[in-house]
Amino acid sequence: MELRIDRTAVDRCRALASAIAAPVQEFIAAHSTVSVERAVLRLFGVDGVGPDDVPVANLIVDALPEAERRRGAALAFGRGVAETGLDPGVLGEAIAVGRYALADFAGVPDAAALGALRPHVESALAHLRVRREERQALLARWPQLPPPLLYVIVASGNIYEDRSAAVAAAEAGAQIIAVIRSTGQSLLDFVPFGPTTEGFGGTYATQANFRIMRAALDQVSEKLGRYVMLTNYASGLCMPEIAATAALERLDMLLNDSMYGILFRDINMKRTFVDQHFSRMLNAYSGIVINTGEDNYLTTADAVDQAPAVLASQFINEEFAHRAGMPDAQIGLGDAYEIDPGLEDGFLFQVAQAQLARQIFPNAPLKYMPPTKHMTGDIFKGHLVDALFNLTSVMTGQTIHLCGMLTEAIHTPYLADRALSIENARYIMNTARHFGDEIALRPGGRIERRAEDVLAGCEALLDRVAGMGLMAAIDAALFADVKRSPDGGRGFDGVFPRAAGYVNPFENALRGEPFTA
Amino acid sequence: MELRIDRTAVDRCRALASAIAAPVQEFIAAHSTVSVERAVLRLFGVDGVGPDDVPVANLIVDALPEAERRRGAALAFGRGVAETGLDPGVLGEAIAVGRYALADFAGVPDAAALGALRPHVESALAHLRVRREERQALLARWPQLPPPLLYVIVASGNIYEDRSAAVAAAEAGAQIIAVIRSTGQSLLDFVPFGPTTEGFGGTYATQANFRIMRAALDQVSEKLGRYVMLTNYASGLCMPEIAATAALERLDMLLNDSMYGILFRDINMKRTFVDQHFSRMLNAYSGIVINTGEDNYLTTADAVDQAPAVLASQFINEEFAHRAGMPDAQIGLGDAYEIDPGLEDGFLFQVAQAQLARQIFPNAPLKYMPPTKHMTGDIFKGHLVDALFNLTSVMTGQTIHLCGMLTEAIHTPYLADRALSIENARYIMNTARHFGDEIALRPGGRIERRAEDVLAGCEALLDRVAGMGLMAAIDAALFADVKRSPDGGRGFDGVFPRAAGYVNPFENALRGEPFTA
Amino acid sequence: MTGRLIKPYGDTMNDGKVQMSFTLPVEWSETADEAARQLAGKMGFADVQVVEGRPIAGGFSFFVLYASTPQGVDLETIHAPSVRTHAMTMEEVDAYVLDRIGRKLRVAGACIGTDAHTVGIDAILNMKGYKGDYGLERYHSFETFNLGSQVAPEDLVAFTKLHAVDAILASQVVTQKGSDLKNFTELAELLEAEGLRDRVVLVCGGPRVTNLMASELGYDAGFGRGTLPSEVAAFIAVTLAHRLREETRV
Amino acid sequence: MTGRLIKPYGDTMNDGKVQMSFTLPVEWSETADEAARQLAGKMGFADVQVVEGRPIAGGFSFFVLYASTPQGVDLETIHAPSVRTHAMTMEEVDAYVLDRIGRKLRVAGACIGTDAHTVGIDAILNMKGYKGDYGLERYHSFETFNLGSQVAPEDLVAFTKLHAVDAILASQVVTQKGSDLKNFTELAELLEAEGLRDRVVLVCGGPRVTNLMASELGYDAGFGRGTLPSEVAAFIAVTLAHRLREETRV
Ligand code: B12
Ligand code: B12
Ligand SMILES: Cc1ncc(COP(=O)(O)O)c(C=O)c1O
Ligand SMILES: Cc1ncc(COP(=O)(O)O)c(C=O)c1O
Repeated sequence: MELRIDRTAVDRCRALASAIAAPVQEFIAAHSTVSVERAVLRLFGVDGVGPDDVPVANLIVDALPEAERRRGAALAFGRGVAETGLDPGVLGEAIAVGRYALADFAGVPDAAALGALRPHVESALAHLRVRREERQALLARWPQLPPPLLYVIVASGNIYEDRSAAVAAAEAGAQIIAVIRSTGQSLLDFVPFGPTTEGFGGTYATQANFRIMRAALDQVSEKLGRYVMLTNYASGLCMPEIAATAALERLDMLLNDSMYGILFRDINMKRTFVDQHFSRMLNAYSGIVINTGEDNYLTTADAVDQAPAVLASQFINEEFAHRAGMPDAQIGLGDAYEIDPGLEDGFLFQVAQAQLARQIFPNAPLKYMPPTKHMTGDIFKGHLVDALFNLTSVMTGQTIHLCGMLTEAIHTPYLADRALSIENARYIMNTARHFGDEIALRPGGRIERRAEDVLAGCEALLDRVAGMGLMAAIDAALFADVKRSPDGGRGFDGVFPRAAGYVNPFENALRGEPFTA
Repeated sequence: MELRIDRTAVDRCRALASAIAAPVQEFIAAHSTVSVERAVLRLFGVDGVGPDDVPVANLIVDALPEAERRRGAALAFGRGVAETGLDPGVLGEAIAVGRYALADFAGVPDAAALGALRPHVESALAHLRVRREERQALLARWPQLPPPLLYVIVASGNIYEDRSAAVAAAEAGAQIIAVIRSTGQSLLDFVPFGPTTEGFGGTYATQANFRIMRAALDQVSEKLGRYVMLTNYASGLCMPEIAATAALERLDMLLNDSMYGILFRDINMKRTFVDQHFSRMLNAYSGIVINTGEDNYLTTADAVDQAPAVLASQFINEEFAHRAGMPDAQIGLGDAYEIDPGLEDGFLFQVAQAQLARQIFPNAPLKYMPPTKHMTGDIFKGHLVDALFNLTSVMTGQTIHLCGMLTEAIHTPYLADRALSIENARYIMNTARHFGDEIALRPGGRIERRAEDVLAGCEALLDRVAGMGLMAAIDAALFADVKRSPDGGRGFDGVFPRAAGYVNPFENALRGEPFTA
Repeated sequence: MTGRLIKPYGDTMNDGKVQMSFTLPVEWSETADEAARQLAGKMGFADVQVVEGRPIAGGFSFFVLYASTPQGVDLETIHAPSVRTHAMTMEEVDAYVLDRIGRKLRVAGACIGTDAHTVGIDAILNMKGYKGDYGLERYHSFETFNLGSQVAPEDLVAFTKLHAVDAILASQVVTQKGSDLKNFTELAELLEAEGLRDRVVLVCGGPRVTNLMASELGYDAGFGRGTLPSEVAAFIAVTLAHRLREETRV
Repeated sequence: MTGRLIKPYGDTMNDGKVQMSFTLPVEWSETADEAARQLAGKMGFADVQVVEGRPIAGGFSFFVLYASTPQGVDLETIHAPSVRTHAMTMEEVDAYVLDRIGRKLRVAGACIGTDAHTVGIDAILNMKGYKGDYGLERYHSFETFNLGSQVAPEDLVAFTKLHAVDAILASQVVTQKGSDLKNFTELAELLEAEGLRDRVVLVCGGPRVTNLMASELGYDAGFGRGTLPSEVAAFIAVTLAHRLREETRV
């Protein structure tokens, strides 16, 4: 199946996306955030919590005087490492219990501080590489089933219950397990600590929880002879830290969108832009596939109207990802099957949209989200809408396939819901395995015309955005009908300009640059 | 959507079907059956039952001496009409209560008998025409929704329960209601009488039941502003009588297959061939669309293997229907969605088969039967298989669409099962309404190759059958792996050769011939 | 007054047929099927048929059953007054308010507690409305305040006081662990404590809300799935007009 | 001996979650939703959620519910011995019969009563078999008689007598109005009356058959959905071999 696409329009869209990203990228280069700095510390091995369960990384960054902070936490922390000769993790613990304060080491020269950090930067990156290679080795040993990769969520709030549910889902055929975060975690300006057994509508994303789940999935992967992937959420106030933590615990994917937090969580846009960049650099290095959140445009507004916005967001996400050094193979652009099931020929529209994305982003592991908004308590009907979603996915060669739940409108999935959902996907994708290969689309027909309209609408939108600038465009509610001002929203106070001599040694290293103050 | 089809192969198949039918047609022309004769009486208005609930038509035909019978019941009965001057219906009643016996009228000359019948033949046919025109007028007044026409069954055993269920189904969106017959009725050599409230796995097909249901459906048709069709089963030992009765009560369709009774009910083949011919002449005249039973090949054997047999049977059914004077628009050829849902690309095979039939029989109102054999107690899975069946149907432009039930493997449909089933079909057919128009099939691809294989297999089968003759072929188990001998099976004793001077005035009239002894 | 007992209907009146599915935390076996059958028996069902039983994961089996319940309900004894009965168009509501009340009504809506599902309350309030039915912002007779998501009940009460709100619209979509009931109750109690309860029309809504549940919680009305803005508008207008008339009488 | 009580599992051990759907013969209204809720309450369920309620026809409404049952079953007390345990291949069965019995076993199968669903019994008997597992006709150790459909129990008994049949396979697919139980019972009683019961291995099968039900009806075994011919073959062989050994001992 192939749409005839106006390739020059696609090129124009890419050029517009680049024009849109360029000024933002300049802003990013000139700023940092508290979460970026905490991520740097975490990469050095700073972990654990201090008094009141405040993570050590937060304690350290919060204690930095403004001027110090603007040069990056690494420098101040490096002074401590140089002076104490401690392993960074141990130094973190010592600071947490009040044995040291970074202020104590103010006298250490920059060069000594950076010199002391150098081996730790290298060993941290070596560790990430090991995790990445481990993944590659396991994937070679336990190959996955061909895509669409079936992805299901677990969300009990209790990591141990989630573990049982995840193992059960893997046995039933799931290839990717997502642990949904507890509601509101994206608005916490810290990453909670330790294994957790209570959450609200989800389970906290913590390093310990990541580890517990990864171990369980490795075990079931071995049993099943196929590698089961693990994913979680980065977007939010702690994008870079989650990216660091996920890399350490060999998560395979992360929800990571350059604008989701802004539009759908009222996180400050500057904060998000800066955070997404560093988090994606880490994702790129650790081989983590990002999943973007275009589906959110569709759950809050009409899915037919919003298709151009989805495509525009995909172009922007792609552009920002490229600018963070991500190869296409790691850019899981999002879309969703959210058109009103009552619309005549709605299925054709969905096929058009999914195929359009497939052809415009041929090397991206597209993430396809299931029907949610129009699901109702009629589980029988819902199961059918999911079936056509499954069919569209296999026809258009989507990569990451979130299995729809027949109980979507009712509760977070029961064990059986997940099993029925996977059964649905497996049945449809097997019985129609090569259907997409066997059909062609009528030139100028309903499907092609719809794809043309979406592409044209996208170009027009990108054009307006480029004209006014991305931040102004968001301020003018050009995306998702949501208006956000550049200095409004959560986490703005955690954004700060980089002073001269700012150092983020990981950023430098990942770019292949030397790091100097 | 269009398959490239080897049209010369299709022509060869039609020629083979004609060669197959020709000798059988000669046999038909030379024979009659008790049911044909009873149908003639019924058309004259003979109705009701005598002692032991034996229908009057049976009483009369059974009482005819062999030699009389061979000249056709009309002649003997016409003598009575001529002699008594009674209306045929009244004469029938009089005979039933023993007031007269046809033997009493032996002296009446043939010409007088036929002369007396002539006005009754005309008025009977006029009556059928009126019913037919009534249907046309109602269809014009209350137009149906576009095909696929959603068809559901009712089968409670009680005509009054069936009536409620039928009205409910019509309100939910059904366009055709079938009242499933009580098990084994096809093996009764008479048509039961009166409204019935007990049946086994179905409700008896009686003229009174037809009338009750037709009245209820006319009422709901008016309410809904769309004509709801009624159908029942002819195939069996009483094909011609059911055809006559259905014509009188304005049924819109009838299950009528030239070989179903032979293969699947062990009815004698000669009986079936003769019966199907006259019944189809009546169906043709009364504007009743026949539905053939190719689906039965698929429920008893592997659906992938049997596809050529299905197509071969469609050609044979078409040929016999043409020979009975049926236009294509009344020939509802059967097929079913019965491929194992676990088969990779099974959906593609189904599409190939359905589209092949669509293109080979472009003017036939194809009847598409739902998955039954592979349905299990997993109603959730079953609902999905039904969904792909619905999709295939709307994609390939099927006409008469039997809605699959998610509880197929469990019980005859509950009220809610029917509602869910119709919801399934309506959803899928609306959301994918023009999908078939928008796609083309890859030349030489899996779908086209499958269609080629089926057509080639069909031609090979027809070739073998033509070579040995249809009766011998059935005797050799060439169809459905079932072996039936020409003189075996039920109802053989009701077949007899036409003597010189045999008269079936309706047959003559329908052929536009004068009738003379 | 009592009427006839209503029982589930499969294909015959009073057959009591019910479809059920559930998971048991046991490996699948014929014993597990039998356990499912006996369990349904213990639930009081007769004619239990386990039509499907199979493993869905290590240690878990899934079952589909059909069975007959001997239970019935008497419809006459059930009181679940519908609140979606005052059918009025936007124009009618506007005219009605002008006529009976003579001023704009102040309506404040919010998604309360930690709930961030604003689509539902937005559907009622936003200009655009829902399924072709305009939202309250478009009515001339209402002044609307959409406070958005995750609004603490006390904040909503403070707002009500400050802006002399006539009608409060509280939404809850998340129902896990009874959070919806908790939040609705808290809101009603706070209003009561502040002496505001009688001054406002208090309305709740959400996909699991029923009018019966709302009245049990002390609300004036509750609106469930599929609610149209005009239904809510009409309810507010009529209820306030009646109250004013009663107050005038007193 | 008793063990722990097993309850349905939604997403947490012992939450008792069950999905249900049914039709009520009433026009849809909020009252009907409430009736559905109360009805589930009367069935003994807690936390009843009517997640869907809608008209499906004049005078009929359909509901989907989720609820918790307080009931549980004790697995230890459930006896549903599986009969599909003697895993043997065709070759092993043939060798076993030759070795232990030393002659061909005569097996007669039929779809009894008015039932004409032969596909199931054919799957067991016909050469071709089922799901790649050959049917009994292909075994060297069996002489098979497939009597086809709609065989009256007395005819099957007469055949058994006449042909010295060792094992009877009776199939019932149609279960409406308990016809299956009636026919199975009649067959068993007739065999008893004719003094043949102890001479044959009496086996029944069909999609709704369970081994437990079969033993309650006095059958040696019952085979349900998905049965493979080799499972039946092994059961017949082993059962007859054991009987012969016991007879020899006596
Ligand atoms: C869209 C959506 C989201 C969006 C919400 C965006 C937004 N701005 O609203 C996002 C992605 C952010 C989201 C997040 C989450 N969601 Co959510 N979400 C949904 C979804 C798919 C659709 C809800 C919806 O918009 N429906 C459409 C509207 C129009 O319908 P409605 O809300 O019923 O409103 C109508 C009526 O109820 C009524 N009404 C509603 N409120 C009011 C108020 C008044 C006063 C009146 C008169 C009427 C009224 O009128 C409306 C029009 O008719 C549902 C699943 C579903 N299909 O229902 C899950 C669902 C509600 N979400 C769920 C969950 C668990 C979450 C999360 C907790 C997941 C997580 N762990 O992150 C978070 C929670 C965030 C939070 N703090 O609340 C669960 C809730 C389970 C439960 N029963 O408790 C659901 C059911 C999905 C599921 N199966 O897991 N979600
Ligand atoms: C095919 C079929 C037919 C065909 C049968 C052709 C034939 N020669 O067998 C035809 C079209 C003729 C037919 C007719 C009817 N059918 Co029918 N039919 C079916 C259907 C679709 C499939 C059955 C089947 O072949 N399954 C495949 C086989 C392999 O599975 P199985 O039978 O379960 O057998 C396996 C096991 O159970 C076991 N087994 C079975 N028997 C035995 C015996 C022994 C000794 C052993 C050891 C094992 C064993 O081994 C087999 C292999 O694993 C079912 C629906 C469904 N999906 O189940 C309806 C179904 C069985 N039919 C039904 C009905 C009502 C009828 C009719 C009464 C309809 C009518 N009014 O005309 C007639 C009745 C005819 C009659 N007198 O019996 C109902 C029965 C409802 C009920 N529970 O009572 C069903 C469930 C459909 C429905 N929902 O309405 N039917
Ligand atoms: C890109 C992205 N990130 C994160 C999330 C989840 O974030 P939160 O924890 O804010 O619900 C989503 C949810 O849809 C998302 O699409
Ligand atoms: C063509 C045809 N006629 C009749 C029937 C029903 O006949 P019976 O009453 O024998 O079950 C069928 C059922 O499948 C059929 O396909």
